[in-house]
Amino acid sequence: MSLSYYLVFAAILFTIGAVGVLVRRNAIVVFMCVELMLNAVNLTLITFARSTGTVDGQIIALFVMVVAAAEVVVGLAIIMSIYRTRRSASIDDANLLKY
Amino acid sequence: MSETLPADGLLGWSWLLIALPLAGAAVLLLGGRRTDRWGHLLGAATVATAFVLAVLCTVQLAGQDGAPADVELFTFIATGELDVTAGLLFDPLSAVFALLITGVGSLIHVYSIGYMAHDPGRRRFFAYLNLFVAAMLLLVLGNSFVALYVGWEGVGLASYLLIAFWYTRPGAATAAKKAFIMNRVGDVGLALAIFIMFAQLGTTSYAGVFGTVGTLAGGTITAIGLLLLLGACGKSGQFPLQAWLPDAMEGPTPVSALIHAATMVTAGVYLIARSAPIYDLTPTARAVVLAVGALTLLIGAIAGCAYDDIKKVLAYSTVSQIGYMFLAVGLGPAGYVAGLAHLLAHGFFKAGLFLGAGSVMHAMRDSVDMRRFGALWNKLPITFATFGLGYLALIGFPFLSGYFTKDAIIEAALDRDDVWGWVLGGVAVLGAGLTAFYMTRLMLMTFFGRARWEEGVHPHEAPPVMTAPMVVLAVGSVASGALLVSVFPLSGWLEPVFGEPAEAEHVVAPAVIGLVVTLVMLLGVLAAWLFVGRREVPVAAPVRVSPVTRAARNALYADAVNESLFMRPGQWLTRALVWVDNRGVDGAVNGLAAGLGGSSSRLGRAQTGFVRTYALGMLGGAVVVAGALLAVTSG
Amino acid sequence: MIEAPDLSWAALAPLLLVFGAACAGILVEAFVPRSVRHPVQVGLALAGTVGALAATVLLAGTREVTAVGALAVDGAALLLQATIAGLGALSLLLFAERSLDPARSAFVVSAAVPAGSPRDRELATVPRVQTEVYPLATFAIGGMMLFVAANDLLVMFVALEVLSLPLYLLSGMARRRRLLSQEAAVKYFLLGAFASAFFLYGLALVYGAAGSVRLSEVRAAVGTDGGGVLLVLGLALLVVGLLFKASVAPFHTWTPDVYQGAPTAVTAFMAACTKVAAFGAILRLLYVAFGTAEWTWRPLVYAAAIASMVVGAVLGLTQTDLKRMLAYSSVAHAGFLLTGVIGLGAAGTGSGLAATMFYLLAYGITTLGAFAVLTLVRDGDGEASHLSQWAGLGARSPITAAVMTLFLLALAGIPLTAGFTGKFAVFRAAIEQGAWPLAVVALLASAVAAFFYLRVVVLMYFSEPVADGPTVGVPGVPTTLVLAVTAAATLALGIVPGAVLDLAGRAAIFVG
Amino acid sequence: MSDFPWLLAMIAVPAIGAAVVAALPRERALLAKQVALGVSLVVLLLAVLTTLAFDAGGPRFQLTTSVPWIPDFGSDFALGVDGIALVMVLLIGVLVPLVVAASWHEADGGPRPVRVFFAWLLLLEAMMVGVFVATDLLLFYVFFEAMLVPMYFLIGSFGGPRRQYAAVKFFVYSLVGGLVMLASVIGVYVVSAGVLGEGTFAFDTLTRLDIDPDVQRLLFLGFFIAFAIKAPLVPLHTWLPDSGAEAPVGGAVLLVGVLDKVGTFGFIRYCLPLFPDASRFYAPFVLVLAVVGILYAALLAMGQSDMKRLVSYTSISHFGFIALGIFAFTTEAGTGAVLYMVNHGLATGLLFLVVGMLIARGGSRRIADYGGVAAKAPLLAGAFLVAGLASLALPGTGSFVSEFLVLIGSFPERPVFTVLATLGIILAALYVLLMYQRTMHGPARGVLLQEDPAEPLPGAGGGGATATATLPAPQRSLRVADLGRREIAVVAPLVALILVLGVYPQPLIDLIEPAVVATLDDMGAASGGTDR
Repeated sequence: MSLSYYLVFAAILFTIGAVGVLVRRNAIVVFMCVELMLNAVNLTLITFARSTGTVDGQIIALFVMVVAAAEVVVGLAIIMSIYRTRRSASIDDANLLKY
Repeated sequence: MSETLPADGLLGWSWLLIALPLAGAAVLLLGGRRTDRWGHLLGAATVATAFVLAVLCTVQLAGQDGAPADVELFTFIATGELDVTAGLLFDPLSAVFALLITGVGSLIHVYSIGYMAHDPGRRRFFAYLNLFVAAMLLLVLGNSFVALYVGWEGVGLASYLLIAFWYTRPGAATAAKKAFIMNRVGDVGLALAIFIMFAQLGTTSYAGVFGTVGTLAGGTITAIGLLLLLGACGKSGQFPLQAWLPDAMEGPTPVSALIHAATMVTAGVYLIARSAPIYDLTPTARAVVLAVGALTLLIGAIAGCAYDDIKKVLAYSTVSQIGYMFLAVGLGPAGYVAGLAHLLAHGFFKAGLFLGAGSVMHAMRDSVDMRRFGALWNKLPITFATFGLGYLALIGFPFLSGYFTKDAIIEAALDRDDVWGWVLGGVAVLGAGLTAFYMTRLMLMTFFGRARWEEGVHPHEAPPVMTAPMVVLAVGSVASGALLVSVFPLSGWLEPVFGEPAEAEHVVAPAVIGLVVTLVMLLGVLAAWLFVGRREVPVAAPVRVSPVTRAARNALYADAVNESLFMRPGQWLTRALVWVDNRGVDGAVNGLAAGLGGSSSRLGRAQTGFVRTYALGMLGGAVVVAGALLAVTSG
Repeated sequence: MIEAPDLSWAALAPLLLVFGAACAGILVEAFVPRSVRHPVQVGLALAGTVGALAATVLLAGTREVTAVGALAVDGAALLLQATIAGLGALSLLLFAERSLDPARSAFVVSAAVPAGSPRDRELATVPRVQTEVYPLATFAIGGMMLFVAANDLLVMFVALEVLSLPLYLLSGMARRRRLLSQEAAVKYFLLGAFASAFFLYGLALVYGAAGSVRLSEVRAAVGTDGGGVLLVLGLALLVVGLLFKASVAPFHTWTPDVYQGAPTAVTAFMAACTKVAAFGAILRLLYVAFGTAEWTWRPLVYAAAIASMVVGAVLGLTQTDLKRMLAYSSVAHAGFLLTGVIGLGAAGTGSGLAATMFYLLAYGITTLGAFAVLTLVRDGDGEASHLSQWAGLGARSPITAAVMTLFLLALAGIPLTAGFTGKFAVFRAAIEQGAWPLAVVALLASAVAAFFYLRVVVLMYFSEPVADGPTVGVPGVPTTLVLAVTAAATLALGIVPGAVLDLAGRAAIFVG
Repeated sequence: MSDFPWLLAMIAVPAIGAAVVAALPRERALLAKQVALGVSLVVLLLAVLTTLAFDAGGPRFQLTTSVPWIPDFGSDFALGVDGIALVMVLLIGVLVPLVVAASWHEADGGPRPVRVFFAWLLLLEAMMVGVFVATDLLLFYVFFEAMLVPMYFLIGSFGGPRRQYAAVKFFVYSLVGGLVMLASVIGVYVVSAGVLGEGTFAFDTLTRLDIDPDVQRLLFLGFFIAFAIKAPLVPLHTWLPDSGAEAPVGGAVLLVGVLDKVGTFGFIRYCLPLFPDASRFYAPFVLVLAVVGILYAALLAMGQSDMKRLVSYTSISHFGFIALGIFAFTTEAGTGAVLYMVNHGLATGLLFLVVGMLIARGGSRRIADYGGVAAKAPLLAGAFLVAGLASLALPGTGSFVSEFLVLIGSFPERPVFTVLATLGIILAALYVLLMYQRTMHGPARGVLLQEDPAEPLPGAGGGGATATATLPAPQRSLRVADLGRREIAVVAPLVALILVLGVYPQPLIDLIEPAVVATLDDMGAASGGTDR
């Protein structure tokens, strides 16, 4: 079975993530959608590692996970702080800065 | 035109003619109040000295039997092919004018000492008067058209300053402006003529231009001639630019006498006479000169019949008389001398008349309304006598100056021996009749009849410092004609300039002409006596008058025409343009700025502050970028 | 059995110094008593950055690819690293300013405390300072320096994150107007993560097409024909990620909000250093990896440049907040920088690289200075950044106004300031490459932009002072130092730029 | 003598002077004024000495100094003067001290420190000298743009009520032009790099490369637009009336008298020799703008009710004459145009100064607020008249010579345009005499009848406002006093110069002509005026 399925699947995941970012209000969920996009990339990387027969892809995937973890830490910290202030995780409420 | 000699002897100093009055003006203007006490004396002295010098120069000129002297002074403008040297040309023609200007000028300076005695601005007055004399001498002595142009506008300035001498009177200020503007219109013509000369001949000096003008195409020469004529009309108050001259009477009377009767207004005649070599080559331009002269002659005479303002009447008389001179010089070689003779004679009697009018006003508390004069002949005997002689000279009373010079012109006109000759001659004769009419009317209203003075007016004769010049001028008006025509013939003197006077066989015998003209003149006098002298002169001008009179009173609607044709449209245009500039041109600029601001705030709306909007924008951007790249690479 | 990669430690010295300082900073947080923490942290961070600066100077002329080809240490990388280190050090000085804010620091004591809560209100006044910002900033600086030297998409990605994550946090740490600060942090974080996802996906596609993420090998795969859909798509997504960091329209939307919300010192840091890093990466990516097929992306950059200049200039016109206005100005300048990028000929020839690097330096210095002036003008609630508050400043404190005017004129590109030299350089490069229409648009855009810089000057000098105007704080040593250096440099680069231009010219080399 | 760096000195002295003045303590206002006056007089002296050191018969550019400036751009700090630049420098040298003296009380009592005004004035002088003596295109451009800043602050800080609007308009307008020009400057550089291999900004070198005509047309436009904005040609002129009206009188004098001349200077120094083909190609178009400008601006001048706006419009009309002379491509017209720049500087300078003095007395810029002033202040009226007559180019004033040269030189090449332009002299007489009559002649009106001078008039101009504020109490009481000693000292030299140049202009012509001939040779035009 062809690898392109994986690529297409990954692309679909990525798109879902992207759309999620656009449509969801809850900061946490939005952030999870970003994570989904990252993981779609991981899948792509693994697939390509397979197809090109190199290990770089898998190594990169590992890097990505580490970075993603770091991102989660930072991200949640920020989101928490604003949540505690505003008592709401809706990113649409954070709308003081505009125009 | 005979070859010029290097100026030696006194002629080498002829630049002093201009320098002296100029220095006088400078001293008086810069000296300020310190010079108030003796300023007028200095002013008169400089001009008198200039006169003496002019006489001496003329004598020397006569000594070298009229061979013109060229006085190179310094390089004025020299660049590229243009080379204008500031220099003077002292030849019989300019000599005549120099004598007239300085002679009449010094008389009028003397007169003014008395006339302006009580005016706080007397020093300023003499400064301006000196300035005028200097400019006028430059005009007639310059050796190139550029020098002439400089003097030309110089006298314009002096005239402006003197007309507006009593500048607190709105009338005077406006009249001065009007005079300057209408002169400028003429100056444009003069300037363009000079441009053509340079473009075609590469020079602007008299010698250069007259030497080579023959090589030009007829059309070009005609163009030059017509443009020069435009200039002449502006300066000499000829149709269509005559309207400023009567208004110029707002100036002090000596000014009217010197500038607006004797000298400046005749500059146009000088220009045409000076440019004889050009006009000789272009019959067309000459024809136009004739037409202008004839037309103005009538306009002036007709308007002169209707005014009650003594100075205005004299002014229109001047317009009309200069019309005679134009007519004369328009006739070409045959008429130059006649025209100039009339110019000189006119210089004497018209100046005299104005000074007389001044003395009358002096007596009548500066009133100029002839309807409030009358019966002054025994109150102002000297004025009456001198004025009377001037009057007789002007209307061409036999064997006084006007008689000779005017007849000469009519002769010359008839000598053309064609239908136009008869027309012009007829017009001239008719003019003579009208002249007689309005001048007689003036005499009657001023000196005879019942005294119609405003109460509290006690006429008294002017002081000798004023009457003396009047006497001299009166003598001149009586004698000059005979002198110039027979005793000391002008034609001979001007021969170096205009060449041998062609000995034309007369179509009509001069005696006959003299007789006819005299008869017509007597008719005019008679008419005047019938209309004015016989009956009582109403103190207020009658309102219900014939259309002819009304037209004459409005100087044939010259001002109305100017206003409706130029002034009002100009004002509308200006107002319209101001609007265009603010709303249109500037509006476009500000509009652009406003547009940017507007689009800025509109674009700013896109910056909603919602993360998800931004993300959408980024996604859209990403799609576009990817799409674009794919498009570029695939196609 | 894995053999250890060969590392040329010398070439890595700048990076090692900075990262070392950063890690040490964390230890300091843990072990050094609070009383002395601040000076130690500041000293440490400055030592790291200034040391890095010195190291790059010593390394000048090096041209090598090291760390198994992951890093390219060449003229461009060193010059940009030096720029980043220098500007970073100046920004750290702004961080360290203690005499302007009555509470001795512009940073919140404890970001965890909810804004507006009683505890927060009590903390807002205590003169405790919070020192985590220094290691964070140092990490960001390290990430940026790594970013411009990355010869490998993976390293580039890691560097991107290393420089971004601390910035996300820093922008949320304002002591005053915390709500704005937090909002800025959230927006920056979410959008940044979103953008890096794009970058990463692009990386994956490139890897799939080229079989490697090493720029040299990518170049080989690209060839001159663009090398197929995958590579092109990959390039597109990578570029998106980078343009986001460089705040190029249409990926600029975060910039105004974050610049306005973040603590001014942090904004200055972002505006100056992030730009440099992002453009360093863009240049390297486009010319080392995709330089052989420049025809593919040139139109794109062309369009992006115009969009940025127009959006930045036009939107800047109606801004009423100085920080926001400077944000749009930074968008516009991103456009001008892209003009310089266009100015690079095929495979990095031409004066474009040097011009762009010079412009980065000039812009960094100028904008840093401008933001530094901003920190001086304060009212009860932190910086008085609203335009109306600046009315008549010229009368009240002429020096401040004069310095600000200098920076504004430089940003507007008036001759005898660094801004003009930079503009001239990039436009020359662009026109040399035949892109004169772009140059003309750029010039008109800068004319429009000049209009809003002038508005500030007009306010400061030509309008009468407002009644309850802001106070102009007396800056402490650090800010004074920053202002002096930036002002002097702005003038020097305008009047006698010869030496620096020459340096940039010699440094304009890519290896790898 | 000529190895002394005269030109550099003329830039450095005022620049340093500006720094010194700016550094003086606020309360030493009088000292600031004295220093400024001294410095400007030193510059005048330098300018005169430079003229003596200049050999009219010698090579085109003299007293040259050149040091490498930005090697990377191929640009040198190269200075040098030809006759054209020299007369402009002389003009600057003459005008600035007079402006300083005339503006003695300009900034007194105002909200802004006096020293700032004079510091900007001196800095402006340095920039203006630089712009004329630069022989390196980039250096010229740098001065060209930098020059805006001092003028911007002079207008904005010390101007009339609408000064903010005027200042920004002035700056942005000029900046747009300048930036468009920058594109062309770089374009020229790139072209030169293409031809010579090594790009350069050296004027001499640039004039020698022959650029492809199509490229020329593009590059020409860049330069032309910038210069056409500077020396306002219709329709790019609308900034000048605002700036001229709102600027402090001294600033207005330098703005119209010198700063705008950079535009016409640019035409003849850069447009013609660098882009000969394009110049010829666009000449008809430029001449149309010039002639339209002459008539259009003159008519507008008549329609103005604000004296300073009126004078600004007259200048726009005069700039039309200058452009006409330059784009007629004849020695006579070109020389006349350059001479015109000088004479217009003196004449309009005087006009602005006198109008300023009148406004300082009346406190209003509106013509309608005056009338019959001549009776109260004969000297003022006299100076006003001289200025006006010079502005309408009456023979005897310098303006006549230049206007005459421009017209007579243009006529052989462009008769139609010249005839139309000549009509302008009628309009000139109209707008000058109308203003003179309304303000000076007639019965006392407006401010002369004002009982209490303290209370400001309706529509009182800022220049006037500050000035009336500055008049010491005794002077105030009689509102329209005649010229004081200081004012006479300002007016007299200008009047003298105008008259002298009207009678004996040849020395200046001898300075200017060689440079003009060289320019026309550079563009291979018929330098002989007419080809008969």
